[in-house]
Amino acid sequence: MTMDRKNYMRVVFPAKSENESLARILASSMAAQLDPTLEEISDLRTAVSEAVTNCIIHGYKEDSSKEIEMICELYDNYIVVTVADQGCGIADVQLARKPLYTTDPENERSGMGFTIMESFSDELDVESAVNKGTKVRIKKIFHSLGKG
Amino acid sequence: MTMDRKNYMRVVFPAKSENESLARILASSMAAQLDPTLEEISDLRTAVSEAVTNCIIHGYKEDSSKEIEMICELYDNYIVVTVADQGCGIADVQLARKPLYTTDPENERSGMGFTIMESFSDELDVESAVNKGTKVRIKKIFHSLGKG
Amino acid sequence: MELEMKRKGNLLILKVTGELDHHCADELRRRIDREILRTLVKDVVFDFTELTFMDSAGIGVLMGRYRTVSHLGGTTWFLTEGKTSYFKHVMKILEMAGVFNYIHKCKSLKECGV
Amino acid sequence: MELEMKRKGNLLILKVTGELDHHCADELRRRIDREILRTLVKDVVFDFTELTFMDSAGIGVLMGRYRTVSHLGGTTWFLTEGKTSYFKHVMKILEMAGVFNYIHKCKSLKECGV
Ligand SMILES: Nc1ncnc2c1ncn2[C@@H]1O[C@H](COP(=O)(O)OP(=O)(O)O)[C@@H](O)[C@H]1O
Ligand SMILES: Nc1ncnc2c1ncn2[C@@H]1O[C@H](COP(=O)(O)OP(=O)(O)O)[C@@H](O)[C@H]1O
Repeated sequence: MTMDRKNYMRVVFPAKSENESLARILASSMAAQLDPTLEEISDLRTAVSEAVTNCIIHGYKEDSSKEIEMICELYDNYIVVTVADQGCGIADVQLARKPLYTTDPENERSGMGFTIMESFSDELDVESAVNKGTKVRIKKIFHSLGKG
Repeated sequence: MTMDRKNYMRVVFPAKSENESLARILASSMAAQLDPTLEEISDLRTAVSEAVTNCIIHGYKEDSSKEIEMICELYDNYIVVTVADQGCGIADVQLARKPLYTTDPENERSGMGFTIMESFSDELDVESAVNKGTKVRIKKIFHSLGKG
Repeated sequence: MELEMKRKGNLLILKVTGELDHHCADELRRRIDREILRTLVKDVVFDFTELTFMDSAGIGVLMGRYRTVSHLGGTTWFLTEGKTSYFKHVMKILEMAGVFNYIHKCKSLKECGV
Repeated sequence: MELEMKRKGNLLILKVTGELDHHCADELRRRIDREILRTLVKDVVFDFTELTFMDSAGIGVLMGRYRTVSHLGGTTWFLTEGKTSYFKHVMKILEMAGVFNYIHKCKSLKECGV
């Protein structure tokens, strides 16, 4: 069954760490139009925060002249948030998604970003190409709404 | 004196009235990065709300398949919010900006939109072309920050 | 936006809380007009003291109801004793629009003659 | 993010409130490490009970301090008796990351031996 997209938003902002919280506000404000639970909103905020942080730290190595694109798409009972950079890309996505795997332990990265995105969402797709960029697609179903 | 742009955000969303509140949240979240007063944030939220509502009601006559673009640009002590549609445009901008002038009294429009945008901002530019669209540029200085 | 309607004799008390913008203005006016016609009250008083947002859509809602109520021979009142910092902003918008040339300010419900 | 640091004997109490993300993690660790080295306390306890947001940056902050403190022969504690609904979310993230294989849970400051 296909569902109609009820609302959406395409946002572009520079890869500055201030915008991690902005990205969370954007995604959760759009999700709030469906009236999900606070817990579901928390899950989404965390997943989006991980994705945006990864673009800033890993994709662009903190070069804030670069841009991140975020798309939020709202359906009957779920949201899809896509976060994309045009940064360094990931050579081995399967390896990168493993718990505790990180290329940046000096900055106290835990390697848990993808694991958290996965466990706080219902579907996680990662598309990446070296020197082209990375696109992460987070689908969060609001089971509390009991539809579909 | 020119000032460096500290942050910005380009957003595109459909012309749905639900997105009036979303637009306010976007603009005020970006402005909040400067830590202005609540009153200054209220002024900005109101001005942005008027501009977005006008795109929906007048520019697109409530056709929610059309898109609105909003750009927020943050400087040292002010924000510039640009709201643009590609709708019907305004034939006589000077007349449209007059207090109480409205083409839509049946929908209880008061004709005070532009007047409110003007008095709650520090600069208001309106560019419009019939059948091309309308672009409103709102500059709000946060005088409380006492810079510049 | 939430609307609470209470009747007190000939007066309909209309308390609107939350955010009043174009998005909810249509629902607001439909619900209020239905109640005015159903209860056949004479006067109405608006309580906007707990709004957290309002733009020019609020002017339209007030002036539209003013027209209906005047037509039926009644008076429209507006409570001015809000305590929130946002309420000052609401008053600024309404003063600017000249709404109080038509709608009567009141400090409390007592002044509306109930 | 706000950081409140209090010393109680050999224990440094670190209360972090607000939002803990990558944006503020760097400042947080610099301020905490400076205080640990300045006061030469032995043990630290983290109070995350009033966070309103945390992502994996919180894991990094905890594990990084755990390493510093262990190196100096001390123990790292974590207060588990949060009352907010968001605190459950914080615990879920930390449990998932296996943080409590290293950092000791405690129900109150008394358990940290002060
Ligand atoms: N947007 C991205 N661009 C480039 N590399 C990335 C990106 N996101 C993740 N990675 C790579 O995947 C690894 C694992 O990511 P993650 O699970 O989020 O952990 P962490 O961010 O703590 O390192 C990162 O260390 C990095 O090498
Ligand atoms: N984005 C727009 N596109 C087309 N026409 C517009 C737009 N914005 C404003 N107008 C025109 O200018 C008039 C005055 O606008 P405004 O002062 O906001 O009052 P109101 O929205 O209450 O009509 C509108 O009635 C409309 O004719």
